[in-house]
Amino acid sequence: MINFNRVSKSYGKDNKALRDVSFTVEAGEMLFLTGHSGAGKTTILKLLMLMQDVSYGQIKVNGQDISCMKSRKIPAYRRNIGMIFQDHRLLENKTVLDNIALSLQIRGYSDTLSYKKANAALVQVGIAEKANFYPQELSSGQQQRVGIARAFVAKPDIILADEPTGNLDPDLSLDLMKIFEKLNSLGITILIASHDLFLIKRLQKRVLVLEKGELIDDFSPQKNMYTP
Amino acid sequence: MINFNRVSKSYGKDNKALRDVSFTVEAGEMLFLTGHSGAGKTTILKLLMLMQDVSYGQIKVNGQDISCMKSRKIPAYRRNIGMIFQDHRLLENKTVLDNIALSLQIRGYSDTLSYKKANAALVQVGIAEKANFYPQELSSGQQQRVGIARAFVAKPDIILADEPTGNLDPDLSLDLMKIFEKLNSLGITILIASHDLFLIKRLQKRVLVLEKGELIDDFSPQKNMYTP
Amino acid sequence: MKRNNAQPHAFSCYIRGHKRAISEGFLMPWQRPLKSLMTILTLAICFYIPLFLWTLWLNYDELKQSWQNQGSIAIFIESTVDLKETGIFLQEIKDLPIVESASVLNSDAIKNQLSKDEQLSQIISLITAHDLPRQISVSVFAETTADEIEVFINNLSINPQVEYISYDKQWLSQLKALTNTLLQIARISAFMFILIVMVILANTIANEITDHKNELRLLELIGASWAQVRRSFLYMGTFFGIYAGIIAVIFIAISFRWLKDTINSLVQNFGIDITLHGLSFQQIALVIIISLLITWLAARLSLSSQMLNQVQD
Amino acid sequence: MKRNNAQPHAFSCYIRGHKRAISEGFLMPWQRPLKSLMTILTLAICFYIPLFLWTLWLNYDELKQSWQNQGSIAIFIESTVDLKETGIFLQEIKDLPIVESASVLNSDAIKNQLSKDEQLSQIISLITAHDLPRQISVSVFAETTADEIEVFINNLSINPQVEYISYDKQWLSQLKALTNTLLQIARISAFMFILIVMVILANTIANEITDHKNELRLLELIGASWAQVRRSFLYMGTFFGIYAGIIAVIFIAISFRWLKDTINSLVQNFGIDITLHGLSFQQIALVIIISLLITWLAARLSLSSQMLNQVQD
Ligand SMILES: Nc1ncnc2c1ncn2[C@@H]1O[C@H](COP(=O)(O)OP(=O)(O)OP(=O)(O)O)[C@@H](O)[C@H]1O
Ligand SMILES: Nc1ncnc2c1ncn2[C@@H]1O[C@H](COP(=O)(O)OP(=O)(O)OP(=O)(O)O)[C@@H](O)[C@H]1O
Ligand SMILES: [Mg+2]
Ligand SMILES: [Mg+2]
Repeated sequence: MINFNRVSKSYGKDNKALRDVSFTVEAGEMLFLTGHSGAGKTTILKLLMLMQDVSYGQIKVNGQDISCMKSRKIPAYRRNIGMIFQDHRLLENKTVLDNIALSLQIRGYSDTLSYKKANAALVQVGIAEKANFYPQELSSGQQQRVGIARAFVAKPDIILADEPTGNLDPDLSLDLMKIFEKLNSLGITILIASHDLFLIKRLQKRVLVLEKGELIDDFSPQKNMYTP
Repeated sequence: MINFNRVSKSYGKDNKALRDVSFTVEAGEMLFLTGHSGAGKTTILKLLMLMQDVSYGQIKVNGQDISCMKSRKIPAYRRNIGMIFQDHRLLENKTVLDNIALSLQIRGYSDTLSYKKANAALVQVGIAEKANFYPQELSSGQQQRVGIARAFVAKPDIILADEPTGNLDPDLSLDLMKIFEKLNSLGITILIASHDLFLIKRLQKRVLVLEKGELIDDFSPQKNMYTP
Repeated sequence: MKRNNAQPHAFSCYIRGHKRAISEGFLMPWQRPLKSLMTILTLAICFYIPLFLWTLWLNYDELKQSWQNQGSIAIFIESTVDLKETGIFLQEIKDLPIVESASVLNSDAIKNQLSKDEQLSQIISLITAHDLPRQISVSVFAETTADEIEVFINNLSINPQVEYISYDKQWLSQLKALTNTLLQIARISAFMFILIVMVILANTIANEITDHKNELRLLELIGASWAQVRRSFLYMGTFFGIYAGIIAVIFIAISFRWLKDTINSLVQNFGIDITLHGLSFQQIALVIIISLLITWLAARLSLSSQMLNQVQD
Repeated sequence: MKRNNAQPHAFSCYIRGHKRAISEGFLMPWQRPLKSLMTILTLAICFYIPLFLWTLWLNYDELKQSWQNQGSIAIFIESTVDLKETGIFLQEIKDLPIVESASVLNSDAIKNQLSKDEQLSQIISLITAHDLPRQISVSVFAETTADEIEVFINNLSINPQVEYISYDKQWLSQLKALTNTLLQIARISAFMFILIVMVILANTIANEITDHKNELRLLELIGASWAQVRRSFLYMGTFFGIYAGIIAVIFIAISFRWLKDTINSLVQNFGIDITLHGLSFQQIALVIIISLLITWLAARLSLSSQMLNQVQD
């Protein structure tokens, strides 16, 4: 379903963020992307989100080469993906609930339905009592959870999560992983960039390991497990 | 040296971020502040940084009550503290090196000396090759390390670190902790807010545990260790 | 792979989106009221300046017509022509299409007219009365152009009954020169002001949009189409336009109130009879609609430039 | 607890800080060149408008003086006074401080003068020559006020040699009315424009500062004193002022170039002799210094309001 074919990404001349990365993710799979800081995890997610252009190589999603997608088709493509950003990216002038409901309103849902679903998502991530707060009135972990709720509330085909537990303690991280597993069981493909090895070990999923832009390992849960 | 005396902080009526928190940190101590997301870790650091006003109680630093500090004395007070922010807060229109040197320039150092020290700090955090990049061209973990370098480069009396390893992998986290321990050995007081239990366990330092704004535990390294 | 998403109907989505965008666009200026007030004032000023010039121009146009009337034509009749023939001739002149009124003056009336001038009256009183020729005084309609008057005079001057025709050529040419100058100045300032207004307006709206840059970017990333992204900003622009238009009209009213007394006293001194007119209701409505369209367009332009500028991240 | 920080000397710190602030303030506009260009243009326009009015006013002032001269005074001498006595009287008048020049006109000269008027010349040619009284024509200095002229005339009129004094009271009073009106309009527009300029200027500079809000906040947090924080922004404001002042002066030069031809053709029609003056070098320097001070002040004000607005976080 997601297919990277010898993808490279460079910023300027001597600054290669990805080198010749190839892998395939099947529909309905859930996997981790790990590697040291600056290895290129975020870059892979940004390429998938069309936030950056590929320098060399080809990315196919559902069989379609996304780098030659017409710009008027991009919004529809993005609506199939829910992304959790490493820096949260919430709208400051909207409440937490509005931020989550927005994701549904953009897809054309009525206000009533949007707010009902948004409320349910807030309950799931455990910050129901902050519904009418503004993002800057939340702690970082709470903001991160709003971002997570926004990504999954519309039940997209793919969820891209960039360090979704970076600001969360281990207990909460595990709770959230349970949500991801539940979403995965509905058939949603989930790609999580993370360096939380504790979490990765616990979940027993496929793990892609990046090192300085190169894909150095691909551990399947069936095969021997990734033990750093 | 740092003394919290029954400190409370509330935002609005029913939104208490800290309730009746009292503790003392001796000069030259290094300790962790932990707790679930939203427990009030960041709030404690913000109060110390005078980014927020105390609602009730008293905070003394070096014997001085900081809440009645004259506003023209605040800059000098802040120059004694190096803070690492959870959201990095780097200047977008300055390079990484400029961002770090700024901290010294403000204290009146010459440009030559500032850049020399800034370069040395960058080497210490392991991103010397990114010196002339702009912050938005870095990965989150790299940005976080710039923030760390900026905080310690001027060798302040106190370092407040808010989730300094939130975007870093375990190996890098341990490397950075070594830097903190070295700074601590110079006599710098270090307060680290973190929920990285792996790290806390490894470092064997005093740990303050917050829960919903209350200080529920205070483990000393001499006494029994904090095992979550 | 599709789940039971119950994708809603396209048309109701569209209506819903616009409803939301209107309420959002309306609320946006209130999020930072002081900043928005400044923006609206700046826009109002942008609209005020050309509007003020336009209103002055409308008033001047009226004034010009009343001035043109003042240059009356004097036809001196040959002394051989008797009173009856003069009467017939007068009637002929009165029948001409450009003539508004005409009348015969005798020498006493002429002296009377001359004595209205302070300096001349002294001289005239010192001159013993003397036979002056009979004279027909003609006023032409306001719409008459200087060229038409020229033709009229040329035709008359070949008439054997006419000894000489005097008309205030200088007055007309001065009026023409003045009008030309004002027109030229008005053109230059209109051009300058349109430039000015464009720069300030674009800058102001662009600033307003730049303030929401992250919002625009994020909306794009969560899958909003460009039409959806910009919709509420366009409505915001429109609301800014309406507010600014209303304030500009109020400014105009205030400044005309101020000018009125000053102009009136000036005009009395020159013996001209005009009153300054403000804007009519239709004109006010027109102004507000135009200001609304302008801000909408400016918002649209700076939104698309925002889209083009969008850096990758 | 102090480490070997080698805290530098206070004065060299101060100089160093200013040097850095100047270079930063200079570079800031170049970080977003298009946006800065818009800001500078807006500021330039703000300075241009009052500057244009001021320059026009300077020109009008000169014009007014030349106009005042045109109202000359005619003193008619009693017919009993002979030529020699008239000569002595003329000398007395010439010696008065307000009199610029005076000369005796005989009746032929008067008729000649009258015949310059097209309409009158016809009448005059039809009148048989007649004895007109002798007349002294007096011009007063440009600086003379209407009141001084009034006193001068009252004093003369009780002189037994004088039969009658005629002077163009109307011309002077019209000129006065016109000047008053223009002064009033200039006052109103100066007031309006200062308001306008203040609003737009404050808004523009405030926008520029708001763009750097996070930077200001961060500098405070890493321990910069408020003087250090705002220093480079004040220099930025100053540089904006210099650029805008220069552009405003260029605009003035361009628009005067344009106006010159138009005004010249108008002025020829009215027989007035003036030339339009642009700005002198000193005036240009003054303008740039003032614009620099204004933007510095505006930056200072919006910086302190920024400090007051700073929300806790
Ligand atoms: N806009 C950019 N311009 C230049 N270099 C960039 C840019 N964005 C990313 N890079 C570089 O690309 C490399 C990979 O960045 P990326 O953000 O993918 O790392 P990451 O694996 O997400 O790291 P982290 O765990 O720290 O978030 C880094 O070295 C970074 O400096
Ligand atoms: N400006 C604010 N207005 C209202 N409530 C706030 C504000 N800032 C913080 N809070 C609330 O105070 C509580 C404590 O926040 P704080 O940022 O200290 O948590 P934290 O321990 O740092 O959490 P995290 O690990 O997620 O960063 C949270 O419930 C948060 O919602
Ligand atoms: Mg990353
Ligand atoms: Mg926190």
